[in-house]
Amino acid sequence: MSLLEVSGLGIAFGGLMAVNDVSFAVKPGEIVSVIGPNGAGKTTLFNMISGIYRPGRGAVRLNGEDVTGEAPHRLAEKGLSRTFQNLQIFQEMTVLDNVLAGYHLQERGPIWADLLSLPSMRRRATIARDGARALLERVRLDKTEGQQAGSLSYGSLKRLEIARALALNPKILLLDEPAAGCNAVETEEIDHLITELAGSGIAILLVEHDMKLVMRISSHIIVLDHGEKIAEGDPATVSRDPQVIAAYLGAGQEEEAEC
Amino acid sequence: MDALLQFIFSGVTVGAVYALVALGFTIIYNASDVVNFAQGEFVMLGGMITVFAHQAGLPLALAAVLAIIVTAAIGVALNKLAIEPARGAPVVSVIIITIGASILIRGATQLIFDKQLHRFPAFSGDDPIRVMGATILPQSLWVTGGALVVFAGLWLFFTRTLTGKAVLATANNRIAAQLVGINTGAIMTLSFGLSAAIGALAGVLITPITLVSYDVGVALALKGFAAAMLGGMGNPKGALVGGLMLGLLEALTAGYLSSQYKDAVAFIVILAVLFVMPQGIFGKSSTERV
Amino acid sequence: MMAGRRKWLQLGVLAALIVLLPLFFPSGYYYRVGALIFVNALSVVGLVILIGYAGQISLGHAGFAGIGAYACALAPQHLGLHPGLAMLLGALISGVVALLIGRPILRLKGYYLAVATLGFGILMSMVLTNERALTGGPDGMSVEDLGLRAMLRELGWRLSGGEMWYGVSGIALLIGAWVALNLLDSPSGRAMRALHGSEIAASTVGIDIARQKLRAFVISAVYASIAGSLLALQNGFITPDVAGFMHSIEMVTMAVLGGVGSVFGGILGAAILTFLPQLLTVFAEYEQLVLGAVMILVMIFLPQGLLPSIGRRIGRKGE
Amino acid sequence: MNTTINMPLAGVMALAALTGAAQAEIRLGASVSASGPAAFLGDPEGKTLEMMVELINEAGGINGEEIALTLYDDGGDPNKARTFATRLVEDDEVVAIIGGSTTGTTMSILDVAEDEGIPFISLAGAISIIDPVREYVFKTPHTDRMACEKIFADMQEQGISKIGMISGTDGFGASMQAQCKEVAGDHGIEILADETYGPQDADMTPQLTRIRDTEGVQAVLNPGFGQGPAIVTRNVAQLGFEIPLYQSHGVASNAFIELTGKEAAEGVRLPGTALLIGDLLSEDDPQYQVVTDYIAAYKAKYDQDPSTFAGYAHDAMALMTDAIARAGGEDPSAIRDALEQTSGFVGTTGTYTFTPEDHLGLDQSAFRMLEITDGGWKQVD
Repeated sequence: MSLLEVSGLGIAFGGLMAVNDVSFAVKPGEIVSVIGPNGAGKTTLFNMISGIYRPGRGAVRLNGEDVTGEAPHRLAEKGLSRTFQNLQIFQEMTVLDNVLAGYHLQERGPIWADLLSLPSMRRRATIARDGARALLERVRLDKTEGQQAGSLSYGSLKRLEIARALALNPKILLLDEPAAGCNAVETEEIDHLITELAGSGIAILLVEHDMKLVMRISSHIIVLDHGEKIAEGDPATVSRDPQVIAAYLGAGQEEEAEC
Repeated sequence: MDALLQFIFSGVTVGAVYALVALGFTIIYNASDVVNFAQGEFVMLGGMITVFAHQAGLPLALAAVLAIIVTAAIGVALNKLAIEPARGAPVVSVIIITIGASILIRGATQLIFDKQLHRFPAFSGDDPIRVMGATILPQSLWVTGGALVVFAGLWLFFTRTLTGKAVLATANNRIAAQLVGINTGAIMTLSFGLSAAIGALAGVLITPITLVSYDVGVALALKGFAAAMLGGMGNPKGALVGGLMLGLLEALTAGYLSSQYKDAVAFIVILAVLFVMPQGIFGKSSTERV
Repeated sequence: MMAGRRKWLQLGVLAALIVLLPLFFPSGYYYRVGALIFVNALSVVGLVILIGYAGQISLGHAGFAGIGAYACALAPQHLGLHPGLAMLLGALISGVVALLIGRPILRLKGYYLAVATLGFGILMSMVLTNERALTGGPDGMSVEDLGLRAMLRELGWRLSGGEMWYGVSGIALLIGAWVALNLLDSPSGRAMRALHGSEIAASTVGIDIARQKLRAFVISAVYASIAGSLLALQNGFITPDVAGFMHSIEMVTMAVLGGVGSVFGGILGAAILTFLPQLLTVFAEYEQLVLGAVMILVMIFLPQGLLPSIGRRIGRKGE
Repeated sequence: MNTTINMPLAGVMALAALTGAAQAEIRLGASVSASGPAAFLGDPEGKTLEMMVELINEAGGINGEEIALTLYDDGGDPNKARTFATRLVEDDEVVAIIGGSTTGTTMSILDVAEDEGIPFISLAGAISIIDPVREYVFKTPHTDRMACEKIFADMQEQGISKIGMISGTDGFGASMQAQCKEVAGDHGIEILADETYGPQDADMTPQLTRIRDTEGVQAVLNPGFGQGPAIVTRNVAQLGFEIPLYQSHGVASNAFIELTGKEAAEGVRLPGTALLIGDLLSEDDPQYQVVTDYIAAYKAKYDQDPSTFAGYAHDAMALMTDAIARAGGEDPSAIRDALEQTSGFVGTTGTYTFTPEDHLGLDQSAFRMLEITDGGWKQVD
């Protein structure tokens, strides 16, 4: 059964359809990529799935349950986690605290326990801290845990955001351009990380401009243009689709060269 | 029936006072996203300087012009000395700066002038105009007219002039504005000068009705701020409508319900409006981009 | 547990200051100033949680101080409650009021939140001013004695009123600071700071933003309420000024001036702004002038507030 | 940390040492509301106290000792007033306190004065300050109740029995409103309309329209101070009221006529003190000397007319120095005793006679009913 099921999703901004009638599904362990030229509506689609925008029409189902228009924190409780294209880091907090924020659902408890620093709170916090440190190690940020997040480099922040998203222990992870602005080595690392996560049974929904990366790791690709789905299928099928080549791939390869 | 008309006259008079103060907020807010809590002090300065210049022998009109010019200069100085050096500070710090400026201006006024109440004569005498059993003072018409003229001027400024659009562009994105060749420093100077001048003009117009002393600014700023938020901060139309609504609400509550809780009713309505329209009546709703 | 040790060290320094400062007091009047500083600092610590942690502004918190103060004045008179219990009742009422109004108010952002909280504060002070039959109106009303001084005397501990309130307020501040520091390093505190940083990111990691804002609002309201109660009990007399707009502004100014991001910054701000007017009485004419100039200069040159900016400067030199 | 806290402390001590350097002086303390919403009261009060101390010291002080006055501005905030009272007693070591421009600040100060046994003369109106009598607390202004009674007596004489009230919600207005309502019945006065306005309101025509439209109202009474009464008076003229307007002693000053304008103020009645009609007093009036001397001195120094409130401060200082002279020392309780024995002391407000049961010592005769005629004052009783 599909973990995430999107059907007929659409939204309009000021009369303009930003996304129109998009449907697809993601199964556990699958890596599904959404590609398309700039302004095709990829991020808007992500925002609707993760509850930041309320969809104008259509439905989002998570594990068979209709979650259309639910608040992001409710979706997080149901196992959906995401990263952002233009980084949403808690700049003033330390690197460790950023990841700990991802542990919120696991470490939260009654407010008086927090106010009085009761042992039950400290126990929960210790477990979260150990988990957060392990995650930081996994994305090779363990040396920086005490630094203010705002002082990290762009690539490090990207990894930090992934670590924070993983802290939720998600069933499905939405990654919005995780490799943007990364050098070849870093891109390769992210490549490995994503494959590994999918291997552990997490469903991955990916927006990415790096076509090599997309073609290499995706099990399924959805192509958007002007808010509409123009093609889908496995990498080989999609890359041969003439409509896709016309709308996108030409432009995409140039961009890739810049990256 | 003539009672209702009287309440409306009162509401329009008071509302126009609030609207004038609220209009002063809009320019600085539009240029810099700063709500200048010293705006009430500009109004006070307009009244006080006119009073003392008039006492010193200047004709009233000349005294008023002098007051507006001096206050505009103080506005520019406030920007140069306190707001510009704090560029990039968090919003709450800027709020504290403008509150500090308002305390400072009050302290200086009380030293330079005095702590007494003052008034100068109404422009067109004190003979009330009668309309169907209700009365209104000629000065109320001056205030209302002043509010309308300032509103129309601002509206034209923001929609029809390049400078006005440059102000809006500066608020929207300072760096982008600089890139397209807007001198954002000059825009800020202009905004503060203009806001202060509008505040001073308000002070000149309302002093014959409300009287003036060194400490009238706080209450005026408070009501003007509330009016501007009710209408939607930054929008001249919002300032005008918010001010008039607030004034009418107070007058009608005082007339028909209870004068004791008229301010309470006004604030309850403001809260209620904001719950339904979190950006005020004419405020733009914004979608956050991520 | 680095954070834990740091917390106790900070609290230890604060406690030592509170205990040792009286050794340098030239007269009993300084106990009064000290007690005022502690009471103000207590409400400011509440604002540090709201503004500094959760990033929400309030220009109406004096309204909660008013609830706390008048609870101490009214409950003993009408309900026969002990003034100490009245303080708890006031805190409870403040918390419930904050809970009720917080939900709709906290949906607003920035200046709109500012004007809504301002409206609440003004409504509170208006009720206290207008309900003369109950509150004595603008003339105020007297507050029953706590009876603590008499109790201590029976135990053989003779303290002046000033000394006792210095002690009581000092202990209250220590407890308040301890609780705030606990919160800072707890899941809720992290959630509040996270939503301050980015509401969208916070919600996508599962933080219920509305709920966390509300928590910060309620907690800070309780702080303000208890501070208001302590002030009422200490003064033995209370007027609606305690709930007034100027008091709200004063509280926010103290918090921001000292450094709203940290508990001790807030305490420093309260200390300075409580003590400065006492220092300036010699130049009473210039008091407002100097106060305004200090506010502007600190915000220009130390926009993060005194303590964090000084701390950063020292830190930089150390490196 | 220690040093930063100690530095201001050291500064204060140095300053205290400077002011307290001279020997053989009598330390008096005062806390008035020279700024803030009650500055109308406190500003002239503070000026008067400073001026009088100067004059007394020039004239050789009290029994050869100079007065050292420590004057604080509490801004009308009771919390500050209590701090300053503590400071005056504990730090400045004064032997007596004058001040408390408002009822709120007075209540804060009197607590400290009673606790420490320091004589205190308040400048505020409320009756609760001296009723019940507190050992160390006196006051110079009439109570608001006396003003109400004076007004109601005049109304009775004019055959007025039904009135409308419009009161400020500031401390002064609210207190007088309450006390007038209490005593109205005693004078056969019925209050048919009871309206209020905020201290910073710009227009009161809605409230006044309500009063006008209330059947049977024969006069309007406006307890309040500051700009409110001036706006009320102008609004009354605007609405063309044909019934008399009574103001309170809260606006008894020439400035009120200026602010209101001659035409609008014409015919307004209010209870005032001799201070207001100094130039109308006959030379054999018992208050003639003290009133004209004070007005002359105040005008010479500040180029303004002293207000009724300034007169309260004058009388408080005069009563206090008189008591100190008679007590022959600086013992606070001796000064208190001397104060309580004050008898037939002529001040600007009236003639004071304190007794153990009466710490106000004024009677109704101190008030004079005045009417504004041709932009000036006329005594009508």
